[in-house]
Amino acid sequence: MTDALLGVVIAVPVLASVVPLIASFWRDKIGWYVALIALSVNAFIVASIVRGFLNEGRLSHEVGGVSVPYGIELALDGLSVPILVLVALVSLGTLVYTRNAGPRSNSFYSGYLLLTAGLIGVTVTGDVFNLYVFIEITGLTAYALIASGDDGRSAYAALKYLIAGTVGASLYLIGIAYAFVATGTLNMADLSARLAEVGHSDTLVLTSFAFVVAGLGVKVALFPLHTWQPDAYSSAPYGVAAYVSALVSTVSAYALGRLVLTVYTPEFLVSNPVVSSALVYFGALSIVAGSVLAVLQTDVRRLLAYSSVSQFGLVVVAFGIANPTSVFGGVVTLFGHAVVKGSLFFAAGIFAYRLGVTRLDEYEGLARKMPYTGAAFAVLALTLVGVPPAVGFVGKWYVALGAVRAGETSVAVVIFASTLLTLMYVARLVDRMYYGAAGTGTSETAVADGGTGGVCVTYGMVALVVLAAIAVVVLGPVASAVQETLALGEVLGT
Amino acid sequence: MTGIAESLLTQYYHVVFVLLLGIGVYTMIDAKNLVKKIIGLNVFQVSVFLFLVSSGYLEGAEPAIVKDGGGPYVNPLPHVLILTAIVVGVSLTALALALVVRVYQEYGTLDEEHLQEVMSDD
Amino acid sequence: MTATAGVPIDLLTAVPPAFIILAVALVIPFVPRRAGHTLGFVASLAVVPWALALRSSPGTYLETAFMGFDVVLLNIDSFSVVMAVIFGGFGAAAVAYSYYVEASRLQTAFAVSYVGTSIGAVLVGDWLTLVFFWELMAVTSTLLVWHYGGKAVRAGYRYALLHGAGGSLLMSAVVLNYVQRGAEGFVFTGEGMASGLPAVLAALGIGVNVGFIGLHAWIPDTYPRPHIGASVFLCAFTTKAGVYGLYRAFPDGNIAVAYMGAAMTVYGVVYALLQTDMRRLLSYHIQAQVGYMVAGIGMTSALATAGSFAHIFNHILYKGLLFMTAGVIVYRTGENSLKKLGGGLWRRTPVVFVAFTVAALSISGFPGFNGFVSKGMITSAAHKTDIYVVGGEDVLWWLMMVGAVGTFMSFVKFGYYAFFYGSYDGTLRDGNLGQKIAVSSLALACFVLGVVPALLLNLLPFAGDWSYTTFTVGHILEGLVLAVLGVVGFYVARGAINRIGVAPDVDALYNPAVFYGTRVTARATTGGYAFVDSAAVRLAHVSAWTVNEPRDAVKGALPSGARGWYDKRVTSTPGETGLRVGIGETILVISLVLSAVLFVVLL
Amino acid sequence: MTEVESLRPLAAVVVSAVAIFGILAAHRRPNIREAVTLVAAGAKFAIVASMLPGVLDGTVYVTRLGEVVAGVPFVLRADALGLLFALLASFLWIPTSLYSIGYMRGLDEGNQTRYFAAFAGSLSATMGIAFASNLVVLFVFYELLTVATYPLVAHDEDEEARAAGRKYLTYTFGGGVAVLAGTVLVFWVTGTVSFAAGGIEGLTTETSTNVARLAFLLLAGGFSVKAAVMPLHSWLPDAMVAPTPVSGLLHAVAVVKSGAFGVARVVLDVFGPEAVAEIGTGLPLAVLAVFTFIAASIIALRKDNLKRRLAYSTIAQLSYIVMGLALLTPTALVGGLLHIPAHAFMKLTLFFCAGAIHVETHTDDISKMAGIGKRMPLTMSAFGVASLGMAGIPLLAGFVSKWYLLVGSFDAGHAVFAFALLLSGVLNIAYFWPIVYQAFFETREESDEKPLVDAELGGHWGKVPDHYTPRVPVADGGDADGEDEHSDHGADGYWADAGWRGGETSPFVLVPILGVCACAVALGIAPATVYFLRVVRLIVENVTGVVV
Repeated sequence: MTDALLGVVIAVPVLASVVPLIASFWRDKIGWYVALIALSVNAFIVASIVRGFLNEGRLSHEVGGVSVPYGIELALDGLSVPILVLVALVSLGTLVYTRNAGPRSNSFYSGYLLLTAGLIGVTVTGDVFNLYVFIEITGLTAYALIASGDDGRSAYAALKYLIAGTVGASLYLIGIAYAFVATGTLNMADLSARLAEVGHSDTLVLTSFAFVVAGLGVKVALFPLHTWQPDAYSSAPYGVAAYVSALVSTVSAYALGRLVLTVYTPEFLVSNPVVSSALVYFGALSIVAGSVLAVLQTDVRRLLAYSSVSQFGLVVVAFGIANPTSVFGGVVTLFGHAVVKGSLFFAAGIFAYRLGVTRLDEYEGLARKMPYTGAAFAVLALTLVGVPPAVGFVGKWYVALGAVRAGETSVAVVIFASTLLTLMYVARLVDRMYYGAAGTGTSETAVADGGTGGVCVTYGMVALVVLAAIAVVVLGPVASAVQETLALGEVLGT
Repeated sequence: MTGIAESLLTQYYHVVFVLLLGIGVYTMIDAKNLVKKIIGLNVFQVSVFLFLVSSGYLEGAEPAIVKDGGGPYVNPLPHVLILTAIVVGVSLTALALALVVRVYQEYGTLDEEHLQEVMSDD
Repeated sequence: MTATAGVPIDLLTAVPPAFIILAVALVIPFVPRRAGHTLGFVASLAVVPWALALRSSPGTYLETAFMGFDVVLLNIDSFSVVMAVIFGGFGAAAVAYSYYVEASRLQTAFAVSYVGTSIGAVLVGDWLTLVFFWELMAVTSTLLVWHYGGKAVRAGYRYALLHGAGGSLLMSAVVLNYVQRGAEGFVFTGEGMASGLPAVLAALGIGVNVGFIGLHAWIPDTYPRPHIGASVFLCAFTTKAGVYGLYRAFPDGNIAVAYMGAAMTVYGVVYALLQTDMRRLLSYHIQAQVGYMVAGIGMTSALATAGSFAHIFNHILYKGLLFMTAGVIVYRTGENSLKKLGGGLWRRTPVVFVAFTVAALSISGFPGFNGFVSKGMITSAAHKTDIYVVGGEDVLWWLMMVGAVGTFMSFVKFGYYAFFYGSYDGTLRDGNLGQKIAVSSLALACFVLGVVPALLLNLLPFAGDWSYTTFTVGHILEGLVLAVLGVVGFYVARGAINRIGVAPDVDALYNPAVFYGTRVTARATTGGYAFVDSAAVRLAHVSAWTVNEPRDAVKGALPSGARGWYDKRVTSTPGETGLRVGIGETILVISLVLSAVLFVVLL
Repeated sequence: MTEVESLRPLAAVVVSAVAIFGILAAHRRPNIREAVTLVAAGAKFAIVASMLPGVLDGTVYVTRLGEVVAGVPFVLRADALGLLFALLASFLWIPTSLYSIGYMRGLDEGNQTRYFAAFAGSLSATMGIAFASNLVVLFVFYELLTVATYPLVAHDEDEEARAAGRKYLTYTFGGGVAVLAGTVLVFWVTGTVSFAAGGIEGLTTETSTNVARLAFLLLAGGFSVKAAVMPLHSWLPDAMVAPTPVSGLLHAVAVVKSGAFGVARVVLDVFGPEAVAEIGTGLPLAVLAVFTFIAASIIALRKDNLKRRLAYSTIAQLSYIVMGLALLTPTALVGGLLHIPAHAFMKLTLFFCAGAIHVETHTDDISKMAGIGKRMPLTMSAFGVASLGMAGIPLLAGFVSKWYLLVGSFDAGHAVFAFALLLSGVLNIAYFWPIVYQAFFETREESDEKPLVDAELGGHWGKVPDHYTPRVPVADGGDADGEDEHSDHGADGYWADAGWRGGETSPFVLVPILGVCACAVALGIAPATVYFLRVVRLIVENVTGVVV
């Protein structure tokens, strides 16, 4: 039975995460192999799950056989499939990178596996409280991994992230509490039905919605709730930053989408136009503010972080518009952004390790020193702008199309305008890399601080980035091909 | 279902919840000391737990230890959930404190403003 | 069918003469000077017998298609033959002349190509090709002017601009005619331009070439400036080709055109009288004389039209001769101004003097010289008609009479100052042999055609539709009266003329107008779009600045009050822009947002 | 019209993209590198040309590559209009490559590898634009073209170049965004964005006129940025900091014409002439175009820097095309489309000449070129011929297209457009001929300031302007190291007499100049036998059904 695998796919990394800790008594540096095995296995499971989905459509599994709505349901539908695949892929890809870039300790890999488990859990759970738990697991491990950076900044950043994140999660909890009060159930499918009964304009329902959005907004790092994010990304080890930036916010955004679209459902938004447009403009604000702030940055990692803020704004807009087109655009954007942003961090890491450059002005003439990584970086960055046919464009296209269809022309305008804003900071990066006077790149300092911890850049790492760069370009056309298979229409119940 | 909303507002523990929530948030915002912030965080979480537990409570009902002739029972689900939540909360607090320790080792201060200034130098 | 000469037609019409001459022009710069000039001479002269041979077999040859339009590269009728004969013949003479005034190979090359394009223009059978040669004529003549360098360059520039405009107008007329009439409005069918806008455009466009009043200023502006050899070419072709074109556009005449012509005769001579520069004076006479031709075209009578073509023929001869003689004087004395000349040249340069006299008498229409014949035809066509009458008097005729008198006066002036008044000090030789031959041969031509008009009259179009006896008492009397009036008039008006001096012409008006006009427009437009550009540029700059100086950018965005606080914050928080917030602030923001969301949702 | 599955459109796009790798690989061996470029150029042209006969017989070559996004196939489609543009660009790439060799080596520029690579890249993008089968694909390559040309604009890497580059990006991406927005609108209305001769079905009927207008505004406006229609043109003069071959092929042909081409697609294949007439957006566009070419010509009068003057001339000429398209009458369309190749040949010649002058004498200002005809007779002759063509003098490429434009504007019943055209023809004479006569008929000490540049009316005759006096070898236009391997001047500051045997500059430079110039003449003498006119007629026939 395929759907039982929904449980397994969470269980495997959880169990595996214990192994390195125990193994530490005998030998260290074993975590990587454990993770590799576990995640490869997971990848296969995911593959078969996806096959199952393709054959049978929506899958679900009642944990411990306790029947829904009392028991916990794990479910998989068109909205979550891409995310699941994404997690499986990225978690493996990151391993390739951290093989050398580290951290190499066993404890790191236990955390890594646990985080993966949390992410998968968020993706496949069909129960709002269970979702909270997985979010917290994700958060918990994410804080820990971020703190694995070797300086105090990372600790402080992690702490900031922790407090903000916890508050966010708690707000979410309050949200579902109100929903529970209103309906007395926690199962998503059931809940959405009951909420409809209660009435979408009921005070409790609205309140719960408010708390949920605000809470998850923190996790997704929407402007102005993003303040933890740049610090976290910029102080974590590159591998971690890549992983976190690629997935943690992504699944949170997914969770937001999941609740807004399948729990509160588009009808809710329709019946509360103020709320829905508020949500959309919340996202739009994030798009603009994120880009503007990104322009102001001088540190590459912070710049990338802020660009995430903008990108997730786009996703939220897509979910807020809540017609199949825009939602599909949102999913594509989620997926694409994860790959792009992760790979960008990888590339930034390669630069840092090889040349010790982390600031924009140090990127002068970088492309000449490292042509392949440089080129890949450029491609990925331009994908961010939405230069077609890469995946970034496809996402934008569908969101914009959805916006126009929904009559949200002003939002469409924002989306197009944001392209230019994005261009501003990307062009600036690429311009530096290709036209900056070469040599100012501080290869000396690289030697001085041993290229940030003496990590030697392997071909694998470079290959990974280049591969990703190619992938995001290919992904564009592919993405649009799967629109039908995801059958988002029925997910939205339209 | 608005009836529930009204009854909610009439129920005092809801007020307590809001009160605790406020205290927690205020502490997190205002307290300079990182440890105090974490305490604030705890208070904040506790308020949430309280709210959830209380939401399952029924006037004059017994705990859900089922025996014949018993009842009515309070809804047991929230308690179960909150147990999980508390566990999560505890582990979070532990991690937070660990981080605080590292911050202190690094910068020798727990006062946030001072900390910021220190960090602004490097 | 075969031509009179027994040469098969299709051989003669195998290739338009214009092409041959142009080919020759291409060769000239690369061969020795003497050889080159000889080539040019022969090629040009060959057109005369060629045209005469074809005269007996009119029709259209070399019909091809260009851009999907039927074009006729060769069109033989009585009009084009006359033009070809005179253009070819005079071209040859001019080439010979310029050989003897040390024209450079390149200049002659330009000149010959100018001749070629002119001959091409008068031999084609459709408007499109006509426009082709028309424009090329402008180009080649411009080059001819430019070649002399110096002041000629800018004059040539103005010349080019004006002719560019003229050509464009003509082209627009042709296009519009085509649009209105379709393909048949395209080949010369003897209908001319469709009335209305096409006609007006055509008149204006051609008017530039023939020097309508107001459009004429390029003539005196350009022709005096280049090399004396070049002037000889210039004076002959452009304007006459214009007259020919005018006929093609208005085969049935046009009263407005007629009056314009008459007015030109007067306007031309008045300004001519005031000139002191020899070639400039002659240039104004071109306008005056062309006036007669234009009037002739404008009048709807076969005689008038024939007269115009006769006048074209004669005028080219004597005006060419005048420019040659003037050229010789300039060549010898290096002086352009009549006043500075010193005068009294007649005994030093007898040949030139004689030639000049012949030419002067011809242009003034003195009986026994060729001008008398053709001018007589036109005037008599205007006389005693009931068409061109205002207030009981035939105005056209009177105007032309006034013009005639003025002509006499101004040539009396020219001759008087050049050859008699005072005495030339210093040595001065007559023109060299070649020049003598050139001028005397032309002088002879003027004289012969004056005495035996039939030679020319048989050549003219509409033969049979008109009859004109040159030497009637009335005509001769008229000529003599005009002459007397002219001489007397000069002695009377002499003082006045000197007092008035050289009056400014219309170009003194429109040159600055155009010049400052464009300059103002340019400034205006630049200013106009500047704001868009500056916006874009500012955007680019601001973004660049924001990117490079984020702190200042943020500070700039803040209200002035908050800036001090901002500076403090920048120093007290990590990061350069002071935008990083601590934990406390983070929570604050979160709670604010939460309350905001609640507010929105619950209201 | 029969569709034929073929890889040729794709091949035409890909070949130069592949060449990029070759160029990069051979970066240490310039000769091989340039060889790669030339081979690629030849191959590309061969491929494109191989489709010409078929297309003339009404065949359309199509390469299908799946979908960009649902409902928007990624298809390359070589129809007549696309082929017109592709043929032009690919053909002109050959002489330009030769010229680039001469130019870049003549100045021993840096970054030649990047230069040639980017050049190949932009040509790929251009082909893509030409063969794009729908708005999205067009947009894709349109943006790629911008990206690919940016390195060329910013080639010098100095502040000016980078500023120009920034401006270039700001303008063109802005336009791109507008295009994308318009595309979305079109897709929203019709559910397709694929070009259809005569317009997409129901674009104006399915929706309110204002939406259609908005779409047209966005699309035409967006493309007009690259077509440099005022007031969106000012990136173009600044982009002249790029090396001259770039200004030549890209900023007189490929890039700017991609804008004009885009407008053509919008008018012919997205909306269709009838629809455009129906929503009444043609006339305003035409008026804007007229304003542009008059104003640009007048401004050109006052530019002393040769390349800038050429740039403004380009702006003007591009608006001929736009006007022709906006007038919507068959003849006007023919004129406008035919002006794409016509202008390309002439303007490329002019730019090549400007570049040759720069390479040989480091002279950029017209006011310093008095008598330069002596130093570079062939070059300046070519310049003269081309400038005549610009003025629409018969027997040159410019005349034919201008003729059709005139007929078209009269057909459209707007005589005023015809007069505007003629006026601008005169203006062309006004701003080109001073260069010619100054080059040939004036000498350094006997040259007046050109009044319309900055002097008084009629100029100061014979006064030697200041900038001639100080340094005698003005020819070296102030390059400090005063390299004299090319003796631009005889003993006393005159231009050396280079003679007419081509000793004036490297054959790499000279041959392309004369070749392209010859083409311009050929296009004027026998427009029908040079294929462009036939292709253009075919296009218009397909769209309007009228045989011109």
